Amino acid sequence: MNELIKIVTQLLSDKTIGVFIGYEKGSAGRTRALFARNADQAQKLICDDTCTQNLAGYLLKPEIKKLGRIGILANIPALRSIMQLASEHQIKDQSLLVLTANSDGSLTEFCDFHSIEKYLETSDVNITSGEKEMIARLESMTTTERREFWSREFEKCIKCYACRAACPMCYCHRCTTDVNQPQWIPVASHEMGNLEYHLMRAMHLAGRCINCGECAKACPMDIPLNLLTYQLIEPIRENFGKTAGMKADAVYALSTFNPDDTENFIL
Amino acid sequence: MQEFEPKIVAFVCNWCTYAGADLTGTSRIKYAANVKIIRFPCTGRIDFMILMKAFENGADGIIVSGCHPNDCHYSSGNFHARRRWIVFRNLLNFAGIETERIQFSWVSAAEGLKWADVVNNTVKKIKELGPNENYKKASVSAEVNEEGASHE
Amino acid sequence: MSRIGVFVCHCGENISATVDCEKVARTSGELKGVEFSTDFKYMCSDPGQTLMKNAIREHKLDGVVVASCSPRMHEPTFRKACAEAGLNPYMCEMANIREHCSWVHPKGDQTTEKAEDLVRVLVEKVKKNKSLNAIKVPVTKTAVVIGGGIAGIQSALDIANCGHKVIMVEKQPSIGGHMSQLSETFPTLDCSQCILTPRMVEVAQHPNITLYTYAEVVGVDGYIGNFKVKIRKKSKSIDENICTGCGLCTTKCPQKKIPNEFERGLGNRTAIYVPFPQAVPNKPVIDREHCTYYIKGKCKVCEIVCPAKAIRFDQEDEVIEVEAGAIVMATGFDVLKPDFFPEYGYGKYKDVIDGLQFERLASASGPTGGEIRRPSDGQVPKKIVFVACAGSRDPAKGIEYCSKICCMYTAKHAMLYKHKVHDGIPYVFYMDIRAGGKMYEEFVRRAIVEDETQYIRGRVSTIYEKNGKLIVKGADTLMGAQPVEIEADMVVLATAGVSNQGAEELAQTAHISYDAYKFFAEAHPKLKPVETNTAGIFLAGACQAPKDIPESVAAASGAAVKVAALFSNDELTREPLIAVVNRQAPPVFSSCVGCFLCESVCPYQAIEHEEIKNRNGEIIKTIARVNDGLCQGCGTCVALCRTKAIDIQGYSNQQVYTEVMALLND
Amino acid sequence: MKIGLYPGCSLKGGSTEYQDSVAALAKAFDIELVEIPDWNCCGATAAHNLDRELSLSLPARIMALAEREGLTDIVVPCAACYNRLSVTKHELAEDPALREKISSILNLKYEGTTHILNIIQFIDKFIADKLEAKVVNPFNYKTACYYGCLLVRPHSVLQFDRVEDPQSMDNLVKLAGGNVIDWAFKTECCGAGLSISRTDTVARLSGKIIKDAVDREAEVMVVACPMCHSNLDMRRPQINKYLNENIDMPVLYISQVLGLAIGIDAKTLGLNRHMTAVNLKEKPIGDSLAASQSTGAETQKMEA
Repeated sequence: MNELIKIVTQLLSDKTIGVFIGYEKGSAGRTRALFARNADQAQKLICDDTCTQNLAGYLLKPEIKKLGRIGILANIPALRSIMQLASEHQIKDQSLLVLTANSDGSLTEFCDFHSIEKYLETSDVNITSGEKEMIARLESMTTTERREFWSREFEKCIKCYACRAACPMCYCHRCTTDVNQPQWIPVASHEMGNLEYHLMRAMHLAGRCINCGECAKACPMDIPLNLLTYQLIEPIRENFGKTAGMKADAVYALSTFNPDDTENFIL
Repeated sequence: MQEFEPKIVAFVCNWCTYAGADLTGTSRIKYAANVKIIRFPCTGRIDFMILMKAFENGADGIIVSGCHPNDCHYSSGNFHARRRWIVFRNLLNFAGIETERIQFSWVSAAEGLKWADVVNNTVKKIKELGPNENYKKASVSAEVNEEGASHE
Repeated sequence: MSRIGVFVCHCGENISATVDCEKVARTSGELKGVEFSTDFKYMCSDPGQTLMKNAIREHKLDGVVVASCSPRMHEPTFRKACAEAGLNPYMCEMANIREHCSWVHPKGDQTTEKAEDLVRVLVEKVKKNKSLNAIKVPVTKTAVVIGGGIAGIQSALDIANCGHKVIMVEKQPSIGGHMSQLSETFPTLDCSQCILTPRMVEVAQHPNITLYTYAEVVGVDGYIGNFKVKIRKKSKSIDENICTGCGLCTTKCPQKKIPNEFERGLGNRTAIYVPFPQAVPNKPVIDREHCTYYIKGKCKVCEIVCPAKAIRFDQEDEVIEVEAGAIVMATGFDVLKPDFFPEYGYGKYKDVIDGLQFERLASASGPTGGEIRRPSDGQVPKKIVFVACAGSRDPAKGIEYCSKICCMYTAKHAMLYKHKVHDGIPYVFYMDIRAGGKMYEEFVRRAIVEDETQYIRGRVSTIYEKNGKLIVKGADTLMGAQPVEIEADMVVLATAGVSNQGAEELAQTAHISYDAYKFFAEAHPKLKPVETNTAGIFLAGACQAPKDIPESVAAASGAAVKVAALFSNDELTREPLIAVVNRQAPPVFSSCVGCFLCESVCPYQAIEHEEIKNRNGEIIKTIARVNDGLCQGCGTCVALCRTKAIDIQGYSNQQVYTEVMALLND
Repeated sequence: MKIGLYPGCSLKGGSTEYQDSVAALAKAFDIELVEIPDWNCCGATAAHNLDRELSLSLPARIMALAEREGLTDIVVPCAACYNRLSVTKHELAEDPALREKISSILNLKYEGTTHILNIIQFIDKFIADKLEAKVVNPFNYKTACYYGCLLVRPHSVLQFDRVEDPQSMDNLVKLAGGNVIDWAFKTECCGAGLSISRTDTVARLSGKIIKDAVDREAEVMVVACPMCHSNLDMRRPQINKYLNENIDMPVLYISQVLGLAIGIDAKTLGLNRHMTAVNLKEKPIGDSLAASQSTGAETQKMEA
């Protein structure tokens, strides 16, 4: 922990970076994101197992970007977010200073994408067994039961778009939800609008979701909407051999094809 | 009671299936009148959101059809479309939406007979499935809410 | 408020027999925004079109829906009529109530209702149509011709004679291709070199032609009218501008035992060499693989003897980029390696040779000075067996197709042999004799009747050497499949014509399609035989399929005409049905976020990066831009774009959305 | 290692020396050959000319029995049996309905999971890589490898070796130190099943084969088929009469050649059972090395 503060203080003092995104103590015993711009602010940095938020979501925010070169304390989901964002031309190689806390408390500094790729090769990037179980339970239901399950869940949605705001991959300046010529997604948070919003979100994240779960954590109505995108991870890996957020120069699963892709539903 | 006549929208590519359906016509092969075609340049152009819109607006079934693999006028649009459909069907199924209501097919410009078969079989299948109640229910509530909110 | 006109066609009775056309016209007239509607017996007829044009003018229509046949049939007709009446042609749409309605459903209310639905959908679509203008693309009036065989030569000369610039790229040190290897040509038996060499010289001297030999195309970017072609000029190790072509170096080079490719291994050459005496350009190159200096680091005999001091051992490959409006592929063919037939003993027995080797033996400029002498001992063979279809039409071991030229050249070989060795006996094993072509059948008859060639219909099973003879075992299927054994002195295999080595890579480089045999694919097998699917790239000669000389030349001239037609205008126009990335006012500039996931989805590499800069030249944002010369309008990017920043003209999001709405909400 | 063995009638009758030599060879390499219990006739040359279902049922039963025994690799030394079993396996793999039908005729489940190996494939798969180390008496004779028709045809079914100019047996003989000759009659017809009914035809056809080998100075001929062997060996008097010569070149099975090379005695290999006496003169080892090296060099040159 002291090690982290020492490094970040040094980085900020010698202007290697303009801002460091890390964690500090928040209210009610929780942690919250810290944007340290000077040595004083850096003293508040903490690094322990309460620090689980995927901070990569802040990387593309204009308010942060204008503060200069960014340093970030990245956990595995954040590292994967960085890889995915790089593959989508949103982050340039060596533009970030990335620190990662290893399980033994030591820090690893990454100066380029290649070293992050290497690091991720040996990291566990799977969804948790609990999440797997949830998906399996839903998959074992009948179509009608599943429809009713999601109907109940989506009914609760208040279209606050917290999920969108929390997602590191939802960085569009204008979301399709906000397009009104034509009005693709009904504005009001009635059942149809909610269903279509969530289906659209899931499709737009298919093959891009790096399973950090920030969307579900952000949801004030506790909708398990991360499952929608998590469920697509395995089929995409199986059918197209692609996993999001592993390589900075990866080609998006839905931007390419294999003439031998197989399906069983086209007449 | 009157027999249920499903509303079915067909999204087809201009080069293969649209031409194939033209051939069905020139060959005077008869098929059910429930299906109406909307022309796209390529299956690659067909957005999954337009399928959602069709369901939302009361389609009981959807046909998506284009050139066979390797026959795409644009060389690979159908390959991209195929990937998209593999994923989209997965998602729909997981969300509890009947994927049987969407019939995907490859119909070439020479397959006039196949087009008639695809249409007739889809109409038959959708008749068996009945009206798309799930969506209709949701749409009704949508209409009430959307009153006056429609843009032009 | 729209002012749309709806024109319902009866198509004689083709539509009106099952659809109530008057009713369709009446109900569509009641639709919001429809100003005028009518029905007519034949909308596509002259009076029909006049009716439409008058209505457009009279009612100041801003959109037209023609409810008739398939747009694939008459869309151009009606769009043209609209344009003539002063309405933007892209404001005209067609409702297909014939192929998709009247012809496939019985007479009745349901059919009429469907027609009404279809009209309503298109009326709503037209409301969202936008006036579009044809796209104009500038044309660089230079053609790159890849390959300097007879097809490339013909194409280049034809284009150059039309007054356009041509850049010819040939990978060998000389142009001339396979034709320069041939002895005499069927069916006239005139000397190949005699008719070809003047053409080669013409290429070299033509003011409009730039010739790069010993060079390869390594990159093709851009699009019709505006290609950028990268050419690697391999180092020749000589300064071409100084070299006088005296040839002294080639006589002094100590490496004299290199199998000569031009002679198909039947003769030798030196390491610094001119492939053949009539080569164009007639200046040597150093084959670095065999040159003593490059292998051992010393020798330089050529440098010492060169009176012009033209040798450049340190010369390096050079890659240049040229701009071109069109490309002609004329890369020719190759012959199947005969190792498909171990039982024929090619490579094992010196006197089993292939057709091109026989051409060299028969050629007056060949290794034997035109005398037919067998490679093993230089004896004049008294019996030669020619095996046609050695690999062609053989799905089990060779290739499935007919190589087309072998029947004719085999007959020619038999004749040439007989003309040179009067007491010799030529035998030909064949499957069928395919001699379609002007004077071709007569030619084969001459080989059989006048020159007494023994044609045996059947395949050869094996060839082996015994007591200095080649025993050819086969069957005569016209004699009850009777086994035949011939003790031959030499065997000539008419090996199949196959695509050139590297054809696949070149096709990928140029972004053109190729078939299962790696021959380049034409855009249409009948109606577009010299075009490829990539606009601006044309095919000439045997790179497309095996072709004989007249066919190659005809195709080459065909390709040249296509190029000349393309170059006849300063700009070319294209349909504007292409994708566009939206632009908005600052600070957003575009809803495109520059994720470029659309980049790899585009089959035409039409997505470019556009940098938006501020006044100081700093990049504010990088967004996608669609190159309107490359985009073909498939719309795959549109469906992929998450933010709906890309849209496609003619099938826009607004249009298709409206169509669905109109169709389902009646 | 347990490998199934289908001997067929020849190996139990006229060609017991083939069976003996295969068994001896397998034993030398610690391979346990398990004869398929209750095996039946493969249909040989007759069945497929008479009745398709019969011609498929007979081999299918053999393979089904092997499946039941849990045998996966089946060595079939007789080339004719190998051909029938392979063709059956191929046809039933192509046509599931037919497979069902044959299963029901047999009243035995036939899955088609066994690998059918001819003698060369068997040696290649289980012995070849250990062979060279065991060679004690290099087979240093000028050898003509004769394949006949059944080992390599139809190529689309068997997918074994080059159909007109096979090499696999040559390669094995080379491993055993042999000096193989390049000759023209490797797959010419020996007369096959006319062995008994038309000895004159056999004499003519087999005669050409023997003659070409001898003309190219072969000292011994090697085969992998009992029928070829009987034509080339047993019909030698008729052949000699036809050729009007007295050729005493012996004809050996490939299993005998390899057996000799690794030091198995002639009697165990059944060399005494041949009609044309096997009188191979001993040669100094140096000869063979030089010979095999020179052939190796030639082959390389050819390939280059």
